[in-house]
Amino acid sequence: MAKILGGITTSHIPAVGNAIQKELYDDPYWKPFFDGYPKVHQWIKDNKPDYCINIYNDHGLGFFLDRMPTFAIGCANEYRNEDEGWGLPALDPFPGAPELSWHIAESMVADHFDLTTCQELAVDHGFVVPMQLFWPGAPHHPDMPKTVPISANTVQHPIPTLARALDFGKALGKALQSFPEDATVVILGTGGLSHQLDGARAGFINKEFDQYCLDNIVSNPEELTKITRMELVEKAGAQGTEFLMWMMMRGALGDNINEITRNYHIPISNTAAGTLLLECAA
Amino acid sequence: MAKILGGITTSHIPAVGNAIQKELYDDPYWKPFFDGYPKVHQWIKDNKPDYCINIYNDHGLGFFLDRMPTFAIGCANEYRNEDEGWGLPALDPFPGAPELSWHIAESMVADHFDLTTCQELAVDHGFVVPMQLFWPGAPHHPDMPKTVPISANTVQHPIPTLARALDFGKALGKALQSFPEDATVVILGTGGLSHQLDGARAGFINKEFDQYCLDNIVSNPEELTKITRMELVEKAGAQGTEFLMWMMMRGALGDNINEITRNYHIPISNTAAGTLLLECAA
Amino acid sequence: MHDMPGYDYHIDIPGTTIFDGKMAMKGYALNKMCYDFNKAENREGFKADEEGWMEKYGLNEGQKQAIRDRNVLGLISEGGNIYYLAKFAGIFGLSVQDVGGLQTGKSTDEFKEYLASQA
Amino acid sequence: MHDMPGYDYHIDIPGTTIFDGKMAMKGYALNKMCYDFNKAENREGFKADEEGWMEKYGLNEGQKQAIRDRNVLGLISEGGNIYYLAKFAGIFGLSVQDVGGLQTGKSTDEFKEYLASQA
Ligand SMILES: [Fe+3]
Ligand SMILES: [Fe+3]
Repeated sequence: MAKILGGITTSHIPAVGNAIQKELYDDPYWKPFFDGYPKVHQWIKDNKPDYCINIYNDHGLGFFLDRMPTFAIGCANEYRNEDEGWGLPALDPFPGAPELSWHIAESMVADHFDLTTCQELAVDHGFVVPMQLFWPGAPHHPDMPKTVPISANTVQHPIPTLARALDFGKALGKALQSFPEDATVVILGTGGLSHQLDGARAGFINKEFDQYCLDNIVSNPEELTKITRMELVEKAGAQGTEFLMWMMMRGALGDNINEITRNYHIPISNTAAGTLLLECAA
Repeated sequence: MAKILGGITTSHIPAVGNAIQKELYDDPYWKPFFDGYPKVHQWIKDNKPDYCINIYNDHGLGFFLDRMPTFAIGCANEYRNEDEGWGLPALDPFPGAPELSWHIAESMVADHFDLTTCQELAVDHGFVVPMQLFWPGAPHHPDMPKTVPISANTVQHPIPTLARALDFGKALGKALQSFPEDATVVILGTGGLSHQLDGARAGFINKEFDQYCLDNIVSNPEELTKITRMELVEKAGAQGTEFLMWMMMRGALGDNINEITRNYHIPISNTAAGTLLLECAA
Repeated sequence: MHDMPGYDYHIDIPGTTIFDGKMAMKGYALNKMCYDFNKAENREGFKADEEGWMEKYGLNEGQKQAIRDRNVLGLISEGGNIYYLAKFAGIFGLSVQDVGGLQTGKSTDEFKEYLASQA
Repeated sequence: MHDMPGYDYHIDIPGTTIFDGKMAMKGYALNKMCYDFNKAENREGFKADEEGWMEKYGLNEGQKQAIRDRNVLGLISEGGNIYYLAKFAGIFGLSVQDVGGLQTGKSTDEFKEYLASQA
C-alpha cells in the first residue's frame, strides 16, 4: 500500500516562472520568496517521493466555461504545459501515473465524489510553477516523481465549499492509502494566499487573514470549514479562493502531522506568497 | 417556490425517433410500445409543467473521454441536437432555462455535488427521444416546457453508484423546491431498462430484474441502492446501467407519490422498454 | 497502462467487457476517431482514405486490422467503446441488431428472434 | 439571462464582481475570444483585424467598445473574467501590476507601492 509522506503548499504565480528562468534567487525583490524553498528541497532529497499529487486550479487553459468541472483529475500518460497566451516556451511533458489516477477515480467516485476524468489535459502555471519550485529543472530533475494533476474550479461560482474541499482531501487520502503499490506520495496544494487581480479592489491583500489560515491549516483545518465561500472572497480576495487547494491537500494528510517549514511574504506580483511543508508522522 | 409535479421515465432508443418520424404507432412491432404514452400525454395536457428537467445520459455526442464528467448540467439558453454519426436531421433548438440551471448548480454545489456546468451542450437521442415521446412535435409542441438537461456518465467506469444517483435526485428536489418562482416542474429519467449492445453477451435482456426495479423504484427506491454497480452491469446488461437516470429522477420526487401509468415491453430494438409516470401527491 | 495486480475494480461477467480506465486508455485513439464520425466531413474523410484516416488518428496495428475486418469483437478488445463504435457502424448503415448479430455469430434475423424470445 | 429577484447567491463586496452564472453567460463570447488567445495564431488574427475578430466571436457593442478602449473595468462589467482577460492583456505585454493600476487609477509604480504597503 502507498504511504503519504506529507504535503507542500506554495503560491504558483506566473512571474515566479520568469524569475526562475532568470535565476533571480538573490535579487532583493525575490530573495525573501525563494528563501522559503531550501528546506523543501532538502526534505524532497531526503524522502524522494515516487508520486506527486499536484492539486492546482486551472486559470483558463485546460478548461473553458463550456465545460467547467468542479473537480477534475488527469488520467493520462503525460501532461504538457501549453502557451497560456503570453508566448511562454513549452517545457517537455511531465510524466503521468495513469494507474494511480484511475485508482483514485475508482475510489473517490465510489465514495461519492463526482470527478471529471481527463485523458487529455493541458496544464498551466498553476501546475508547472510549483513543480519548478520544488524540483528545480522540472521535469528533468533526477528525483522527479510521476504525477497526478487534480484541479478544482475557482474560475466561476459556484466554487466548492471549504468543507467539500477538506472532505475531498480525506477521500483522496483514503484512495492513496489503498493503492496497492509499495510507494510514497507527496501532495501539493498550490495557489493563494490572499490576492485580487480584478476590479476596483485589485491589489487587495489581507495579512491577518492569511496568518489565520496558515495557523489553522496546520493545527485545526476543521475550523476553516466555517468560512463561507463569500467570506473567503471578501477576506482572501477574489483569487484568494485558491486556498481551496490547500484545504484539499490538508484533508489527505490526516491528523498527525509536523510542520517542517513555513514562509510568508508580501508581495510577490499581486499576491501574498505562502509556503508550508507538512510531514505526516511515521 | 417551484412545485415538482411528478416524474416520467422512458427508454430513449434511437430507433424510436425513426418510428415517430414514420408514424408507426399502429405497426404491430411498435404498437405495444407506443400504447404506453397516451396516459402520459393526458397527464401533461392536464398539468402543463413550466419546466422539464431532462435527466439523460450522453452516448458520445456531448462528451468525449478527454473530459468525462460524472454529472453535468446544461446552463445555456438553448440546446441543439447534432448529428450523432447517422446523418439524422437536426431539429430546431430546445429552449433552455438558464436561471433554473444556475439555481440548481448553486444549490447542489453548496450541497456537495460536484457538477460540471455546460454553457454549450449538444444533446443526443438520450435527451431528444423522450421529448418527442412526451411532447409530440417537440420542440414545437404548444405546451413545450423550458428545459434543463442533466447528464450522468454511463459510458466509462467508474460510473456513479445507485446510492449517489438517488442522493443526487434528493438534492435536485431540494434545489427545485427553493427556486423562487411560482412554477411547476416535471422530471424525466430516461434510458434502460435492461439491454446490452456490446460483446458476446449482446442482446441480453433480464425481465425479472427489470420488474424488480420497476416495482422498487416506485415504492422503495432505497432498496435499490443495495445493488452494486457491477451487479447492475451483470443483471441489467452493460448499457442497462442507464437505470441510474431513473434513480436520479426518483430521488427528486420524495416519499409521497402515486403511480399513474406503467408500461413494459420486450423488445424495442435491443432493449427492454419501460415507461412509468409517477405523480407527487398534492 | 500496465496491469494493476492485486487491485480489481470489477467482477468477471462472461461476454462483457467493463469499459474502465484501462480499456479507455487502450482504445483512446480508436474511440477518438469514431467520436469524430459524429461529423459528416469526417465520415467522408474516412471513406475516401481508410488507411490514411486511421494513421492520422494514430491507431495501432491491432485497431487498424479490426477496422479493416469490420470485426466488432476485435474492436472492443482493442479498447473500443460500443457508443463510439456505433458511429463507425453507422457509416455502413448497420443497425444495433446487425451489430448484435455480428458479435454473437447470428444473422440479424436470428438475433432479433433471440431478443424477442426473452419477452 | 434576466435578474433573479428574491434569490441571491452572494453578498455585496465593494470593488469585487462575483463571476457567477449570470456574469459567465453575459460574458461568454468575450471570454471565449480571450480564451482562444491561448493560441498564437488567434493573437495574430486579432492584431491583424480587431473589428473583424470581435465580430467573428459575436461580441456585443459594449464588449467591443471596452476592447477598443482597453478598458479593463468595462470588460469586467461586460462579463469578462480576469483569467481570460489576462490573455488579452498579454497581447500588449501588460503585467498584472499594469492591469491592477489601470483598474485602480494608479500608475504601475503606485500600484506596486500599494501592494508593498500591505506587508
Ligand atoms: Fe493562481
Ligand atoms: Fe441509451
